[in-house]
Formats: sequence, C-alpha cells, structure tokens
Amino acid sequence: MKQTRRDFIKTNAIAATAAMAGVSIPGINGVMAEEQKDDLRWDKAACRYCGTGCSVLMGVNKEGKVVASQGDPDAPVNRGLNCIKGYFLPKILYGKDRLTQPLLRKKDGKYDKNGDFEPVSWDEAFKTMAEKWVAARKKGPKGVGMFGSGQWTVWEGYAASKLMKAGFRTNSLEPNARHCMASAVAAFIRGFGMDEPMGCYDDLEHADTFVLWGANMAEMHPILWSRLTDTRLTKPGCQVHVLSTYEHRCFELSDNSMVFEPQTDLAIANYIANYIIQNKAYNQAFIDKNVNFTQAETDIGYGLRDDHPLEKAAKNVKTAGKLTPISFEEYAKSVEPYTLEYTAKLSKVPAAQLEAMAKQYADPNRKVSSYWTMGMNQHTRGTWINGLVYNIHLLMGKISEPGNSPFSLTGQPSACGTAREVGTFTHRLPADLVTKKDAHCKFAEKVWKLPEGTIPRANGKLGDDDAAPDQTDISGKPMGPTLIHAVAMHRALKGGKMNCFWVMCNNNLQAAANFNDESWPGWRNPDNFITVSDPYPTVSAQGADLVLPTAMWIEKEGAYGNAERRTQFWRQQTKAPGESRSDVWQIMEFAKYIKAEDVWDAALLEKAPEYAGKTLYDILYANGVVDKFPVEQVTDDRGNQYDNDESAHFGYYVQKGLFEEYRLFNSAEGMPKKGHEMAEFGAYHKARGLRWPVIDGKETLWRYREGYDPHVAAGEGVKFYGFPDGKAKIISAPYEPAAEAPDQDYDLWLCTGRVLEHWHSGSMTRRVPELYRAVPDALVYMHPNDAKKRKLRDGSEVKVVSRRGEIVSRVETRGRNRPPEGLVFVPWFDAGRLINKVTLDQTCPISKETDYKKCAVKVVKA
Amino acid sequence: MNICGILVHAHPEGFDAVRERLLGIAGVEVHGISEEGRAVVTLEEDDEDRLAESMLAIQKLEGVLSASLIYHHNEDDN
Amino acid sequence: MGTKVNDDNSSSGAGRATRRQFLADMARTACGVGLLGLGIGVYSQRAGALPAEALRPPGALPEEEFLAACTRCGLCVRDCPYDMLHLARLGDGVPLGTPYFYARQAGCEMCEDIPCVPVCPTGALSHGLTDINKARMGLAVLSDQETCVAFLGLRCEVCFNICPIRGKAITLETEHNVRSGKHARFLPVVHSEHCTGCGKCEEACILDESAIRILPNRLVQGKLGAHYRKGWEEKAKAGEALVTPDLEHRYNLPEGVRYEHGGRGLILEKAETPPSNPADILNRGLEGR
Amino acid sequence: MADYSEVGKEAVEAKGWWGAYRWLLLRRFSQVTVFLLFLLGPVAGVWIIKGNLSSSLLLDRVPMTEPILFVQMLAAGMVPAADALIGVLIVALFYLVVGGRVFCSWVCPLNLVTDTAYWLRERLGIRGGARFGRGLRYWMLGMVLVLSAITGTLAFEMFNPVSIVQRGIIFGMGLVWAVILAVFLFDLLVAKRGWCSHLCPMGGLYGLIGYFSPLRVRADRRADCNDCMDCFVVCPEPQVIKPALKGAGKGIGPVILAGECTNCGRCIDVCSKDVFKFGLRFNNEEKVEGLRGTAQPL
Repeated sequence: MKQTRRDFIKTNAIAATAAMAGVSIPGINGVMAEEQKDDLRWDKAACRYCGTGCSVLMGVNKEGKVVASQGDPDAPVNRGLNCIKGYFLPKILYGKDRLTQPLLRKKDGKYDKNGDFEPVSWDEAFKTMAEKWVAARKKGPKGVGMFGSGQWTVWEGYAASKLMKAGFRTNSLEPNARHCMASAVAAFIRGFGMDEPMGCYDDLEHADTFVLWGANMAEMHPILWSRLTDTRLTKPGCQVHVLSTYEHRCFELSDNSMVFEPQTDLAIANYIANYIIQNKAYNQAFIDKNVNFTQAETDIGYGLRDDHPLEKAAKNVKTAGKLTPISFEEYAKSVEPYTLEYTAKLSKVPAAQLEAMAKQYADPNRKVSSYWTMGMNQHTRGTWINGLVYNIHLLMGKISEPGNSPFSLTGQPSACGTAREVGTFTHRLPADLVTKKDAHCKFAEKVWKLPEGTIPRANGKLGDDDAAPDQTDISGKPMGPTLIHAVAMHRALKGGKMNCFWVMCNNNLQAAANFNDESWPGWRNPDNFITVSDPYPTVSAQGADLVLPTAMWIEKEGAYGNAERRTQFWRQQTKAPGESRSDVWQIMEFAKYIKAEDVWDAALLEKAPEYAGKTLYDILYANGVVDKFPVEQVTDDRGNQYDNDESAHFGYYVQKGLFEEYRLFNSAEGMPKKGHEMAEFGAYHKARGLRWPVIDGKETLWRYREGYDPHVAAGEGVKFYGFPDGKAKIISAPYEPAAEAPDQDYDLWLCTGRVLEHWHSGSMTRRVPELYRAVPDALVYMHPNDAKKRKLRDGSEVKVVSRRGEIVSRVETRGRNRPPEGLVFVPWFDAGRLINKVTLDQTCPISKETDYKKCAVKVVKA
Repeated sequence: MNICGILVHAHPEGFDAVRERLLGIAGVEVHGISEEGRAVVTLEEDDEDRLAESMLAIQKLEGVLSASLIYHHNEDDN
Repeated sequence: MGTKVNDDNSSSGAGRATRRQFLADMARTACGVGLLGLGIGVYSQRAGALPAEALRPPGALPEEEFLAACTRCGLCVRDCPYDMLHLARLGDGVPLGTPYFYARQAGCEMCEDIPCVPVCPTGALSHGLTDINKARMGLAVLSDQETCVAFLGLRCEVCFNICPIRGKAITLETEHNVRSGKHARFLPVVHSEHCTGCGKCEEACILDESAIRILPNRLVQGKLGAHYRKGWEEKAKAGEALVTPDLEHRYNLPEGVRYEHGGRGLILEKAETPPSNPADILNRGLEGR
Repeated sequence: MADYSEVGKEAVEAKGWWGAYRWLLLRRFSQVTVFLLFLLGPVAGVWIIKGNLSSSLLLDRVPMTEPILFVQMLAAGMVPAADALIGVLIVALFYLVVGGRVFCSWVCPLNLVTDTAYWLRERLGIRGGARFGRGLRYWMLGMVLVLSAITGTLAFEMFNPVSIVQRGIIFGMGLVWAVILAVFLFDLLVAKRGWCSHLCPMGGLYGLIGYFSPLRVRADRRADCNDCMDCFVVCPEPQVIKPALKGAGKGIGPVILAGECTNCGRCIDVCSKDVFKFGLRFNNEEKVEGLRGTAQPL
C-alpha cells in the first residue's frame, strides 16, 4: 500500500515538474495522476437476501477480505442497483459475534441438554450427533428431521435431500420455504402440474396494469418495485392497483388503493371472475382449448392440531386437496354469489374501486400482471387464493405472454432454485418429482444408484395404491405414511415423536409461529437433540443443543435460483472464519459418521450388497457420479484464482458433481417430467444467470407459449404441458372465514411481516450497524384512533397479547405502515421482540403453509 | 517521506555527464529532458536535513545552471 | 487593606493626594475590570457561536435571544426521556452550559407532550410551543446528491421511512432512471413547511457521512422573490382561474384526431384495425388512406 | 497577627475540638449535602432536586433561579418566564433572611476549593501577589451587567467558575477540573482569597442582597476579646469584623452589619473567649448603650 502511495505522489511530482519544464514524459500527460486503483479482485454473486435475485460484484482485497461491493451494472435484473440491504452486503459477513467453533451443551465434560455451550471439535460434534440420530431413526422415519432453507445453495439442498431421503430413508425434510412459498407451489401444481411462474420480470415492462395482491413490493422487492414504478411513470395509461389489509409503501404509487378485511381476498378474486363471466368478457377460445374446470373440496379446517375444535368441526380435513371436475356453467354458478354489492360489503372496499380493478382484468386490450407474496401465500386458504387469481388470468387467457402474468414473487434468494427445484420438501424429489408417485421414486433411485424401495414413499408402500406392499423400515416393521411438514415437525418434537432435528441456514425458532406452545417446548423437550448450523448466535442457536458454525454465502461456491427461474452461480470469494464450514460440507461430512446398517434394513441391503459396511457418504456422494470431477483450480476469465474449500477437503469438485448429478433429473433417460432443463455447470459461471428451461443454450422467458417455450410445438399455441392433456385447471373455491378473527377479548387483527431495512429474522441485517440504527426495533403499527381508544400515543410502550403469548413493544401511528382501525402490524425481524410468541400455528390445510397474517390480539399499555 | 519534483536546468552540451552526476546523489531519479536542457528530476528522501543537503548538492553540481523546486510532498510514514 | 501611607506631610496636599490616589485607583480598577470585560465579551462572542451542526431543543428562541434567556440549568436535559440532549461542557465547542444535540448522534424523538419545554424556567425554550410538529430545530437538507444512494438509484429511503412527519416533511419524488433504463429513482425531497429539524433522518442515514443534514434554517433556506406567486397554487387556493376562463377552443383537425385544451393536447385516436377484407380497403378510396 | 498554624489552638483548649470546629463542620456538611441532593437524581434516580444552582426544580414543583442569572437576563433584555421570576424571588427571599453570602459559605461548591487554597497558602507561607480592593466585586458585577446589555447574552456564564464547576460535576466534567485548578492556583499563588473575597460578582450580588439580612454574627462579648487575632486570620472578609469588635469606642454596635460577611461562623469557632455568636441584627443599640454609658465622658 505504502509503495503504491509513494508511486502516486512521485507521479504527481514528475507531472508537476514536467509541466513546468515543458517536457513531455511518456505515460504522464501533464495532468495529476489519479490515485492508484484499489487493488481488489471483483467477482459476481447473487445478492444474499430476497428472491429478486439482484447480481452484485464483491471486491476482495489481497488479504482475502471482502471490503467492497457494487450492484452489477451488467445484470439484467438490477443494472447496477441495490436496495439498502444490498448496499451493506460485505458487512453481513463480519458481525462481531460470528460463530467459529462447534459448540455443544455440556456438563462435566459430557453432553447434557441443560449444560452450557462448550467448544468441541467437529469430530466430537458429529460423533455425538450421529449417536443421537441413529438411535432416533430406529423409532421410525419420523424420528429424525431436517429443516433446511430457501437460502441454501442449490447443491446444499440437493445434498441434503439425498442424505435424508436416500441416506436416512426419511421424508422428514422440509425447507423454511414451507412457511413462505408452499401455497404458491401447491397452486402451481394443482393448476398447471408444474411449479414456478410462467412469466418473468420482463412482464414488469410490458404490462399495462399491475395488481398487487398482498405484496408490499416497495419494501420487500425494492428493485422490482423500482422497475414497476418506472413503467408506471413512463408508460402512458399504466395503472397500479394495490390490495392489502393495511396501507403500505405501495399505496404511494397506487392508482387504486384497496384495504380489505383480512381473508376477504377470496371473495374479491371470485367477484372479479364473476364480473368477467357476467359481462361475457372471458376468452372463450382460450378456455375451450386450454382449461379444465374443477371444484375444490371445501370446509377443510385450518391446519391446527387434530384436537382443536376448529379441526373437529371441519368436515373435509382429510380430503382437503381433493378436486372434482365441473363444467364451465357450474363454475360460473359457483362465483355467482360474489356480486359487487356482496363483495364490497364483505371486504369493506368501496364498490367502485373493486369494479375499476375488475374492468382492468376484463378489458381484452389491457395487459395485466398480478403480483403477490406472503399476503396470499401465508393464508389459511393460501392454495385457494393463489388458484383464484390464476382463474382470473385463465378466464381471460391473460397468461404466459409478455405483460400478462400471474406472478408469485419469492421471499428468499433460492426458494425456487433450492427449495422447490431441488425438492427439499417432505413430499418432493428433484425437478418436480414427488414421493407420492412410485414411478418418480424409482426414477430417483435409478439416478442415485440405489436399490429400488430405498426412498420412502409418501404412503410407505411400494406402489401408488394402498394395496401395494409395505416398505420396510430398519426395525423390519412397515414404514407407514412418511410425510411430515414443517409445522407438524414442531408438533412431533413437542410430543417426542421426533427426537433429532437439524436446522440449517435459517432461524426457525424465531420464524415459526406459536413459539410458546409449540416450537420452544419442542426444541427444549429433554428427549430431543437439536442441531443448528448457523453463522451467528441466533434465537435458534440459543435454543439448540449443538451449534455448528457455518460458512456463509460467498464463503463457499454457490448457486441460487430466483423467482423468475433464473439460476445464478458464484465462486468462493473469501474464507469462512475459524472452523466454520459450509452446509454442504457439514451434510457430506456428517454422512461419513453413519453406516448403511445403522439406518437401512437388512432386506434393502441385500438388494445392494456392495453397500454393506459402507457409510452414507460412500453411498451417496462417493458414488462415481458426484465425485466424478477432479479438483481443479477455480479460475475466472481474467485469470483470478479462487479457493474451493469443499473440493480441497473431499478431493473432487463437489459442487460440479452435485449439480451435474442433479441435472440428470432433467436429462436422464426415462425422466418422468420434462420442462426443468438446466445448462451445464460451467455455463452458469459465465452468465449472469440463466432462466430455465435452458435448452440448447437458450433460456426461456415465458413458458407454455409457442415461440417462447421450446416445449410447445409449432401450431400448439398455448400448452400447459405439466398435465398430460396440456390444459390448466380453473379451480373453484369459495370464501371461508379465517381461523381466528377478532372478538371481544382479542379485538384486533394482527398481521406480521417485514421491513425494507431488515431481511427476515434480522440475523444478518441487524448486525449491520447502519441498518440497525435505521430500524432498531420492531414497532406496533396502529391506527391513531385505535391508539386513542386505548389511551396510547406514539412511542407508548404496549403489550401485544394473544391467547398464546405476548410481547412488549412501542406504538407507531405515523409510520410507514398505516393499518385500518381494527388491525395492527408488527414486523418479525426483532429477536428482542418475538412476535411469533403471539401468532397462531394455523396453516393452509393443502399447502401446510403457516398463516402469519391473521390472528386475534389485544393491545394494552405495558 | 518527502518527495520533490525539481526542474534542473543544465548546459545542453554536457547533459549526459550532468545526468551521471545527478544520479550520484542518493534518492535522485531523472525522468526526462528537453532539448534545451531542462530536466525533470525527482528526489526522495525521508530525512529533512539530508533533503536540504541533496537540494544544495544538485544546485552546486557541475554543469547545472539552476535547479528549482517545483513540487514538494511531505507526509508522515504512518 | 491596600491603602498606601502617604508621604506628603501637607494635610491639604495629603487630602488632595488621597483623593487623587482614590481617583487613580478608581480609574485603574475601572480600566482593569473594563479590559477583563472586553476579554470576556470577545471570548464569549467567539465561544458563544453555535456550530451549525449543533441543534437546540424544540421551542428554542432564536439563538441570540436563547443565549440571553438560557440559565444553563439543564432541566430540559434532565426531562428528555430519550437522553439525547446534552448540556455543553467545557471543550464541547458549544456555548458553555447550554443544551444542544447533534442529530447524527441522536435526533429528537418528538414526544407529543414535549417534556423539555415546560420545564424551562425562563422560557428560553418557548412555552408557546405545544405542538411538537410546529417545532423548528433546523431544517433537513439533502446536502449531497452525489453520495445519497437514492440518487444513485438504490432503494434506500431510510430518511423517508424514519421521518416522524412521515410523507410530509420528506417525500419521495419518483423519476425515470436514465442510466439503467428500466428502474425508477425514489428521490427524497424535504419540505420546510413540515420539517421540524428533529434530525432522525441525519441520525439514520446509512452512509459513512450523512448525505442529509439538519442545519439552521437561516443557513439553508432560499427565499422566493416577494413578487412571485406559484400560479398553480394560487389557482388551487382560489378554486378557479384568477382571470376570465378561456372560451371553448375549437380546432381544425383531421378525423381520428382530437385536441384536449389544457389537458393532453393532441390525441391521436387509436388507429383502426386495418380491415382484413381487401374489398373494404378498395372501397375506402384514396381519401381514406 | 497570629501564626496560622497556631490559630484556633486556644479555642480547642477552651471549648474542646467540637466547639472549635462546629460551624466549619456544619458548613461543610451543608455544602456537601446540597451537592449530593443535586447528584442524587442523576446518580441514584432520586429526584429531590433537579437541574443545577443556576435554576432548579425542588420536588418537581418549587422553582429556584440564581439571582445573578436573573439580573443578567434582565440586562440582556429578556423578560423571563414566570418560573424564573418565582424562582428568583424564592431564592432572594431566602438569602435575604439568612444572609446573602450564606450562599458563598454554606452552598457554593467553589468555597471548598478556595478555602483549601487559602489554607495551603497560609501553611506554605506564600506571601504577596496581586492585591485587589474589596470593592472590586461590585465593579465586576457592574461589568457583568454591562456586558450582558452589550452582547445581549449571558456572556459571563461562559466564564463563571461557580456555575461551571457545579454544573460540571452534576452534568459531566468535561474540562471542569481545569477551571477548578485555575481558581485554586489563582487563590494559592496570585491573590490571597482572590476569587471569593474580591472578584466574584455573585458574591457581590449576594452581598447586596444580604445587606438587610436579620441573621447576623454579633460580637456581644467583645469586651472579653483578648486580641489573639485568630478571628481576623480565619475570616474571609476580615474587614467586616473590625467595626463590630473594636468599635465600642466609636459608638459602633456589636453586630457585624457589613453585607460582605458570609455568616460562615468561623470566627465563633476560633474564639476561645466566645466573643461571637449568631444572632439577629436588632438590639444593636441596647448593648451599645450600655457600653456608651461607661465610655462616654459626658
């Protein structure tokens, strides 16, 4: 550094003197030299936070520290821009309290659930864990569980899926995306037979009208919002309609702002469909060719515990997902009750505004894009409401073309790429395959070189029907039904049915609803052994028994898939501190501690005698496919060299091996489903993301439409090839009330969510001093009249109390969110105020996604 | 650290010799010269006293008509 | 006591001398004290200047009057529930003993009951201030557009979000981001009509050095020429045009073209979809083209 | 004049240690108590009195304001709010009753510093230095007011070591130790009892307030005076003693009437003959008459 500075000054000295002398000196133009460029190695990465998928360039200095960042000016999503969280990306790596060693609760030198955390070696950590896991797995496939993340890299999710489904032979694997995207997934699968949006972000420039259904894009997808805003500003006649249960930042741009009574979005969506049908505005040709009509099962409960009165009262809990084919006329009749008057009264949205929005959808000359996130997904009827919006688009044929898009935005950087595409849900396998289908399992077993029957079927039987033979478990007993979703996992932990739980790459204890009654007692159940892999001492780490220090983000080679199906790669750009290891390292290394005999039954091993005595690592990763690619020096096009700690440790190019094996699910012979094609590993390091399906090196922008989608043959026009008949489903579903509406005792709706400055549980952003200073605490956003009624004012300390718990915070009546009377909003980023002590563990009975947006609370002076 | 830019005016004929003599002084670099004998010289020296001595030495050098200080940068090394 | 023995033995002379001595002593004392006063005066003028970035509590009188009225008792400091007010200590660079705050360190939380004001015994913090929204501690200025990340096109808006007079004192003006071509910029604009100078924006600005700062109004506020009115505001105030309304304009226009006076101007109606029947085209004749 | 180290020895012998130091100790107790009351709030959260000597609020209700600030404020052209007016009346009335300069000896924190400086000066036998007239403080007071009027601010408050020190200790020291040191060194090396007894305009103002105070030190038993001079040595304003103590012959009563007297009671302590005591200013005549009866030649 000093030499550089000296050279710089000397250059100035020469320049000044030369100018005086009238002498020209090569390389010095008589002007003052510029300060030497900072000596940084720049490389691209996908932003660590939300599902937008901005590309960033990270600057690493000679010491290997990330010291600089910039928005990637060549990235199509963000063109060099960032939101305020992205601005501070380097700082999330360097919080003062990074965990650097495995920590195990111990007393007198031995593991003890009630002991204090003490540093241990990785070997001791895994040995302790393996012992617990093997014992717990003996109880059955639900004895162990793993809770992963839409923030895992693609191969981390893939390796985890393999470890759990193939190694431990359990479907007890869920991502936190269950709390985030499951309703969107369920609706995509029910409606189109394939997951993920048909459109892409280019819709933002091509739509004439935008309708936001429960998405505060202005804060949660800041860069996409600036694109939407730009279209609104620059395109004549462009309109923005915003639906929400409270006023938020998007209302500032909105042309039609609608605050509706929680849960009545179901009625509003049906009203629009009714309006379209009543006015005969629907696209008959499109409907005839591309749509089937079905009726959803109704009265399906709220995903609460079986003994809850609401569940006992509900008639069709067991068959919640059932669909019955109906005719167009029957469908039309089903939406008939949703007249303008009825809907306006129910939703409390003025009729004129509802009608104005309906007209936008019904006008054949306007391109309409609908956007939503958690407002629609975190909903006890999340699958329904997602579907109801598809219904509108399908009725009009406004789908799968530029500007006409129903678009489910994601909250996590790789909710699509990892959680969904890789299939880290209990019911899924990679590439939209499901454990419910024997054929899918068989295909996966073939790709993974496993004996048939290894992967536990959803129903625990080696076949799709109940008459099929049972799968046997290690105990020799039948496997039984194997699916267990996220909320059920906490219930199983509390009940002692699940004894080992591994949480990776997310802050589940802060995020899961009903902390007091469900998650905390589950985690601290003396029979249970909880492992948390985390870079920071989060709420989850505090609740764990073993804490594993984790390499974050660009401390490892990674890949994320954003909401528009864009897969982005990055290289390992810096070293993780201390003994931190990436999640993929942890998963694969842990597999070395488990032998096939520990978790597989003898009958299964007989089918693959070569695996006898082998560890799960040998079977799953050193399988001749994953370990196929030798270690290579990772180098970019400018010759910069990068570490790859995982490859160095395992002795082969881990990430490439995992990705290329994963790609077999999209390319191997006999694959049951097409449409998920990816480019080969190397291509992604050269691109700022590619939108799948990638076929012959070409990306797909709009799916299901001829010309844009290579899977739709010439002359087919539109084809929803997720279903064999190529038709999408319009699914009729009614309005049904929320599980817990305000009453006399608890007189307010509680809605939770995020703020622009913090991401999710705040474990990263709250460690950035500037962001912490900008928004230090979670406030209770409240209508001024509600505050007045309770003799509260801005800044008053209050308790937010529900039937399940309470938190203390301060009232804000003039903040960014302006709830209507009768509703309060509390963000959940604040580890000091765990709003999930208050929320209810209700879910959509179909998608099993938690509804964090609606429960009843009261607010009293603290 | 002191870095000086010095404009040295030398007799055009004997400039090569002057260059040699200049380079004999510690910390001196010669960066260029015009046909009329104007030379761009930098002088680096950490010690203030020796810096002054070197400056004087340049001025007194045989063949040097004049030497003027054009640029001087001083900064603490820490 | 310091009276000197007089050498003069003449009594009248002694009396004169004592008187003279007395007058001389007086003069000396007066001069000495006067000089001291001058010194203190000059010192106080220099040390009494408030740095631009130091802000007074809400309701503070104009600085000169404030310095005359503040007893430096610190009662306002004591009654600030957020402990963001300080009493200037020696060496703080703020007139000694007077209350101040630096917005960057911690801004005023704008309590509704303004506890710091009524407690002021002298009214240096004017008791007339009962609505905190009317306080004028200074004025927020977006002093550096080159580094404000909102101007760079990033989505920050921390100042906008944290502003207690949200949506009024700072608004976001949206405009097309010419560089990126497809994003909007959300630019913070301060409105002096509403800004109290509480300093939360400066405190929260996420830059290493804040790009938005609270400064005394007199340093930053422009003044429109007294003669000039904003036409659009005057019209809104009056509810109608100040002068005779225009007659109804009519224009010579070809078919399919409208003209909206005072509105969008020339409007080209949507081009008709070209008829697919070639006979229709032929029948339309040349004129129709 | 008595040797400083010998001062008070006789009194100790005659009245015992407590008798010879009683008022000094009570005074110190008072000074420290006032101080601790102010500190109780910020340190322990017990808010008996809030603010500082310049202005304060007793029990969150009774306002008090320092007269010198009030007059400066008036001079600067401000009309202070009611609290300040009430506050200054309360304070002025109090000192009017107990003696104006009771503030200096029983309340002012700087008194500890200057007393210490004086004690050390005498112990070390430091002589000489600047000499000021006793009337200088009134000049200073005048100057302070003129300054306020001219600058329109409380200019002297930038400089006033009394308020600076007290505020400094209550609100955080900053460079206050330097001010304390400056006053200390000034009194130690530059001028004997320089600040409190000569320069301080606050003392001047309190002297004026105390001019009519009923509470006084009386030398009722001045006849018993043995001329040990100890009272003159310990008195911060020795000029006030002489008329009362030695004025019997000149028809002057035994009450110390000068406003400069701080009612510190130190003369009472050090007198082995109990010449002095606290009393009221009235009945000055009675005793004088008795004396006059014996002394007058007529």
